[in-house]
Amino acid sequence: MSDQNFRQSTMTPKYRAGPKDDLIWHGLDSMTLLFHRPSGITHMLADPAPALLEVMDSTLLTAGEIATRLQARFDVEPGADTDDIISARLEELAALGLIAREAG
Amino acid sequence: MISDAHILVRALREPASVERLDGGQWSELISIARAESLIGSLAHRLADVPVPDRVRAVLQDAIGAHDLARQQALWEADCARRALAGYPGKIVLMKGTAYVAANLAAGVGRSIGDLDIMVARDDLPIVESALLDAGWEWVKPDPYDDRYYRDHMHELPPLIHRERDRMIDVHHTILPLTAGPTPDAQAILDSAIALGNGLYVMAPTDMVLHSIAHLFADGDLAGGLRNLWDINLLLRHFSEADEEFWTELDVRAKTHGLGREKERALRLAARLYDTPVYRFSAGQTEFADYLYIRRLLARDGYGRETRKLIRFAFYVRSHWLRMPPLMLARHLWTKWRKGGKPVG
Amino acid sequence: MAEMHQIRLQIGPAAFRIASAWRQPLDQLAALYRDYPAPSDHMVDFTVRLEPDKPWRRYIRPSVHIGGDFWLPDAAPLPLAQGLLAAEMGMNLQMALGWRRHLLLHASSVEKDGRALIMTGLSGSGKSTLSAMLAQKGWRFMGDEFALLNLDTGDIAPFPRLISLKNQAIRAMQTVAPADRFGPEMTDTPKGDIRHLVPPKAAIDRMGEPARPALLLFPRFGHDPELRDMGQAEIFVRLTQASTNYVALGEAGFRALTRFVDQVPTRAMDYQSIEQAEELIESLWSPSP
Amino acid sequence: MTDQIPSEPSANAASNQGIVTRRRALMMGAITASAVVSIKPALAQTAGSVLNCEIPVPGNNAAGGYIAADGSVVSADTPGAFPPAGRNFSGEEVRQAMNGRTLPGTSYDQSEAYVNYIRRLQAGQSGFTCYASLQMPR
Repeated sequence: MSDQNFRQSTMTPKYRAGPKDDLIWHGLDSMTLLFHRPSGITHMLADPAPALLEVMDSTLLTAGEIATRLQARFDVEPGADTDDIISARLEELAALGLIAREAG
Repeated sequence: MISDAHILVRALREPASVERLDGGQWSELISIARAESLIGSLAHRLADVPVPDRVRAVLQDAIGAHDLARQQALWEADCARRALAGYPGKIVLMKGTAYVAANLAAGVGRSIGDLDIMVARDDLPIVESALLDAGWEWVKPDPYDDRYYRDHMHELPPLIHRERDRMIDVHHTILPLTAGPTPDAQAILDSAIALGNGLYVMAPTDMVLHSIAHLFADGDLAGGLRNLWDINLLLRHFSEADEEFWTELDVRAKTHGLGREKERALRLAARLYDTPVYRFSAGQTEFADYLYIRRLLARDGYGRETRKLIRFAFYVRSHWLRMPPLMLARHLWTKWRKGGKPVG
Repeated sequence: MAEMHQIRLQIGPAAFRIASAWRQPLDQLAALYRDYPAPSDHMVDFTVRLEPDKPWRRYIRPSVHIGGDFWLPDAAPLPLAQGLLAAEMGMNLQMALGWRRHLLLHASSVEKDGRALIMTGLSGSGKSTLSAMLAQKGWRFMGDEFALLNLDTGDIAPFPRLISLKNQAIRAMQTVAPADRFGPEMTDTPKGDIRHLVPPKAAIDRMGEPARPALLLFPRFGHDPELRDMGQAEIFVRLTQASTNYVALGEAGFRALTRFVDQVPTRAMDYQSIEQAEELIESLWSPSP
Repeated sequence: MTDQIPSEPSANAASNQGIVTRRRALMMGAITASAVVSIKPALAQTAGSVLNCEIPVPGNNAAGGYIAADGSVVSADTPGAFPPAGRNFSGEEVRQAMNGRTLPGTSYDQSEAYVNYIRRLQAGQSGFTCYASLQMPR
């Protein structure tokens, strides 16, 4: 994670998912495979990345709003840095082009 | 054994001509088409022609490979768009990526390697730093090459993405700064056409003239048959869409100082691919046209490069074109002193 | 332009034209591939070129550059005495970079009862020798280099090119295979000593017959005999790295490989001798379904 | 707490509807622990296993350059830099050098510098495919 990403994340960027049809999911025993049609790239995802993609849609949301959706659907491991982790994961997914990011 | 690439040119021009080929000739045609990076274009051209089963399978493989190349090229362009989201200027896609992004026939089955984009020269530093921030890195560690690029070339030294292993060439004009003609880069940016996703492609006349500049000025006519095939398809498409096209092309060629190159490209395209060019735009046939055609077809039925002498002559000439004599001597000297063979 | 000699070969579903500046490698190929059918109507999928590295290298200390329709940078030339190896490498390279009609796995495979055992692993795992040995013990040899996974049916197609024996495996196979099926011994190649072995006649006669994948093994030679379960994520990643065209096949490759990982039982297998390997394989090889 | 993941294999594993929506525990991981691995083409293995390969030091794009101790390409007058290697090194020689042997015909420091150069190779440079093939586990 570069300094720049942290700097950007303080400007409350918003994120949204691409079309659901862009993604082909396949569960393995310990991880989740994701084939991303627009890039032709296969990604292997560990928690909580698949859950993030699951709760997102075409609505632009802040990391905080996504965290709320996540907590509504999952028992999120309690911890003070949950929001930071979600921001970091969203930046990671955005850098791979799996979700869209717009500066706040 | 086939001794030149004419069989490929004829297959592209008249697909029905392949119906007479025997098994050995098919193997030769396929090797030549692969060597000239035209196998994907050939596969699409022959889609409706009856061909033997094994040939159909080979052509289908080529179509599959180029579908993937097309998808990857569009994705790479999108990655660049996202990396440059904060950049207010125009980002103009070039060459193969532009043809597929604009849905042109020239993009169908075309092989696409690096991503080529053009931006305003003054903006190079901010574009460069945005790309470096987004995961691209320099390919060449060599300071001589780096300075050479920055001082004399029409592009930044190539960058490669550290995760995706894909190269990007960032241009600020369409010819090296040292080449004879000095195209009007600002005019190209001004007339560039928005694609709707934040990226641009060149206006029709500029797109054709860039393809022509690329054919003659970049390298030693390597890949020339493919570049000329692009030009053929672009000319056919734009001249059918707009009856003023030939006039506009002539005017624009003058703006960019590419009048002679345009005339020669039109003659070569008409000669090899039967392009219906407007006769008065193509100038007079010259003896050199014959040498160009000999060079373009220099490939045998095993896919080997042939006619070494004429190839070498074009290689030297390509450097001559790109650099004034004194600089050429310095360039070759530096390269020679470093013990390497001269590299394009 | 200097003349070239040429020969055409059909191996499994793929046909090759090998063009060479020298006769010698082609004569060797012709002898070793004598039982294989010729491609129909001279039609081929790929051309391999064996050319002098530099023009004078045709005659003086001749060295063979491997070229062809598909090629890779960084290839080192081989001495003419290893021209046969160059031809085999050239054909493998065409498959690795150009073939799209199957998902290619760097794996050996053998068949029994219509079902295929696939063995993958890096060089030194013994996958090639294992397949050659099993072929002498009632299994049908399908290939020692590439297993071709059909994108639609999920079957494995044979690609039974010459078996490439290395170092100690040469001696071991000489005790069980007929002497007239061995190629010339090539010493000091980049991969050590190499000698090619023509696959058993049945493997060649039935090279058009696919088989259903029934077991995938990751063999490892030189450790106490043991079978281990592997996680699906590890299996998937290792197979993508064992495939030369997984990424190039895009969605079709993803669908074929995920189905393969879902359906084919997989184990890591350590062994120190062919007998141990056979025993372990028998313990896993269930009777026909 | 379980290790389950949202899209664990469902009855129809190949289907696009494999995402399980029941409420369950979610592992969050650490901020710095990347949650995505992308599959890259296995060109490296192709080069290593179907072809023998070699690495020029330096490559064509920097031909004639000297090699500093850290592996960067520098001009000939740089103190402490080594001249270009007179020959290409085979994949096997480089692999052994990375395991502590010196490259043939080089001093210890020279070999270190060359190996550092090779480690810095990137896709697109001569020798990269060969070097990448050495990175594959054996």
